[in-house]
Amino acid sequence: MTQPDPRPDPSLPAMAEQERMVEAILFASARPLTVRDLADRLPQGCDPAEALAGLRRSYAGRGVVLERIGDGYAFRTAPDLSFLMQTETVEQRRLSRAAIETLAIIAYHQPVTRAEIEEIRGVAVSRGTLDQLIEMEWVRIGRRRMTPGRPATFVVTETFLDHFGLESARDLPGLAELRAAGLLEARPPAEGMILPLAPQEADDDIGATPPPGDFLKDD
Amino acid sequence: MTQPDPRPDPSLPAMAEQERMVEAILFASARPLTVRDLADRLPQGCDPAEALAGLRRSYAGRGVVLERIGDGYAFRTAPDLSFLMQTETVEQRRLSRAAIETLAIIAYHQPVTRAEIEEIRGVAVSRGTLDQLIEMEWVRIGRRRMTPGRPATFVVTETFLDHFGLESARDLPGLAELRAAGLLEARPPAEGMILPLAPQEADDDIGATPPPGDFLKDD
Amino acid sequence: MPPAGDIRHLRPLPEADTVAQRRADELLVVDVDGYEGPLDLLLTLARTQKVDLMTISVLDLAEQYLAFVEQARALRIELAADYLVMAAWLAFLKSRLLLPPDPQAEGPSAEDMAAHLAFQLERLAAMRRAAAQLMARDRLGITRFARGTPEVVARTRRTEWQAGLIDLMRAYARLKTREEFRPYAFDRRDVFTMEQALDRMRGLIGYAGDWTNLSDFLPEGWDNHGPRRRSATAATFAASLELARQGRIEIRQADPFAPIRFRRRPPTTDMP
Repeated sequence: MTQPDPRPDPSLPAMAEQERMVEAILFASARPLTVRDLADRLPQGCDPAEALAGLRRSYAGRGVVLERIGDGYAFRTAPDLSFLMQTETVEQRRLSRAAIETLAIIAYHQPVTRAEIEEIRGVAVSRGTLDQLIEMEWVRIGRRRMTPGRPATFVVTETFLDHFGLESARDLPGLAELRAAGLLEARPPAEGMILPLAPQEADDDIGATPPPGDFLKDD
Repeated sequence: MTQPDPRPDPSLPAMAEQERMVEAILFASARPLTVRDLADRLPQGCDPAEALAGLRRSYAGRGVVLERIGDGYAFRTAPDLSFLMQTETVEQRRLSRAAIETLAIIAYHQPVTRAEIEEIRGVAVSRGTLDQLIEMEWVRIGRRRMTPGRPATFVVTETFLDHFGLESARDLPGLAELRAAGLLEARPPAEGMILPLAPQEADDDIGATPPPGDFLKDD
Repeated sequence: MPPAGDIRHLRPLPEADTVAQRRADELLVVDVDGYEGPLDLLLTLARTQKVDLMTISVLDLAEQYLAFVEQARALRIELAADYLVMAAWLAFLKSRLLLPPDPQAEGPSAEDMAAHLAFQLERLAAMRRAAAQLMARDRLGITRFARGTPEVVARTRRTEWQAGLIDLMRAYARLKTREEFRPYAFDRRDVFTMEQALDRMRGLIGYAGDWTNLSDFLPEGWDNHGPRRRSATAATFAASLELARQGRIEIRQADPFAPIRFRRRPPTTDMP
């Protein structure tokens, strides 16, 4: 209801000033305010309805919108930005020894079956450990092995490679490098063991298996 | 579960959209938020500092203004409209004269030890006074002074800056003049010049008060 | 504190010149409790000099203070110890200020002490002004307001797993190291030991009257390629060295990398 404004009172704040006032009052208010509430708080003769309409226009499309709630008005953050109204706390945790060992075996031996993981670790692999690695998206189920029972195999994922900064699982350091890095103790082999004549021979039948120096695999 | 997405540049929100986002986040919060806080909540790759600068310009002269408070930013109603805000005025805790003076001394001389506060006021500082200021979150304990006894120092907080509408402690009223007049220098009293302290309140723990005379400021 | 009326009653009227002066004195006496220690009282007294605190006459101030203490004593008002300590100190300062400076005297001069007192008073006054300016600012919740209805921020928790390549390698190294020390038959599947080779050679050597290639001594199933062949070759070679040491065979290799050949040692030769 905007009457042609004869502006009788020169002391009446200009509409821009009235908008400022309504803006401040609504911002600080703990609850939505009606036009009546606003009129009670503004200087005499102000027109809160018009100020609200002006404010509403100037807030259109912004991160904050002037909403009508029942009879009242209030500022609310724009609904399309609600995804920003959440904070995420990041909790840093270390992987359990079982999980990191299982992960290492999968990375070095993939595709590998659960039975093979257990054989290498020497202990049963709990379902939870594999589930955790799968949930973390570091491990996924690969193709079934074409052997009796058709067991599922496990392989590492792109997410895994990303996290560990690897181009491919082939980039994993081999045993010789682990030893050179001091991660593997270089102890003399047990008695009766024969040293391989040529440790890094190319014509080996392990050629198909990625990790170098790994004599464990027989398929 | 929202993964931080490595949003490539083409899909990075335009600056206008980033301003909307910062506007929404700041509007929603009663406390000042730092650029870092904002960056943590915006999509990756956004530039909160630039968005803040833009927002600050568009809110200049409005009923609500974007204030800088220490390292943080917050929307606050324009001070000139306080006459409209009687209903919002929060009952302020009555501060004793001792508390107000102690607060001013901490603000202007920070980091300052208790002994230095006592030297300036000429009376012992009661534990209750400091406790009250700390409880109001206007004062916190700073680093220990590297002088004998390693006394704790007191400094003012961001909440203090927010309450008094200061961008930083450098903006304290009259600071430059006080400094120019040499009134903020730590001037050790001449020998025999150490004034006896009057206990100020009954609840005082004078026993725990370090003797005055710790004037070595490390700035 | 006795009320003002009682004080007037007790008052033996010292040399108060005027009514105004008397009233001022009285005010001070009655308010002694209202001072926050001697420095606060000194500041109030200093203000009656109506000059800049930096140019205040400390000598006059000392006299004012001493007069005040004297008066309180005359009124039998018990002053706290720190007021009396200050009085003693000011009396000392006053005497030093009045006497010509003693060039032998150690420590600060009377002027230094007076200057420091003036500095302390000025600093306290400045801090009081600053406090007043601070309290007069646009304060939050008084003239400036925060959002009345802050919106709740939903909190979610995400777990970030900490594992680096080094952890992965370490875990794998741990497993492999454990394996190397494990004397399992599983590992020996592809290992032909020297004992086995010796047994085999002892049985076969009798038939090797002529030069025979080492590779012909390899057992069946170990002579193709790969680790089994390597193992058998090494074991057989080691066994042959042992038999040569015992004088039972002779070994020959024509050139480097040429086939290693051996034969039974002719029985005619006697060993030492």
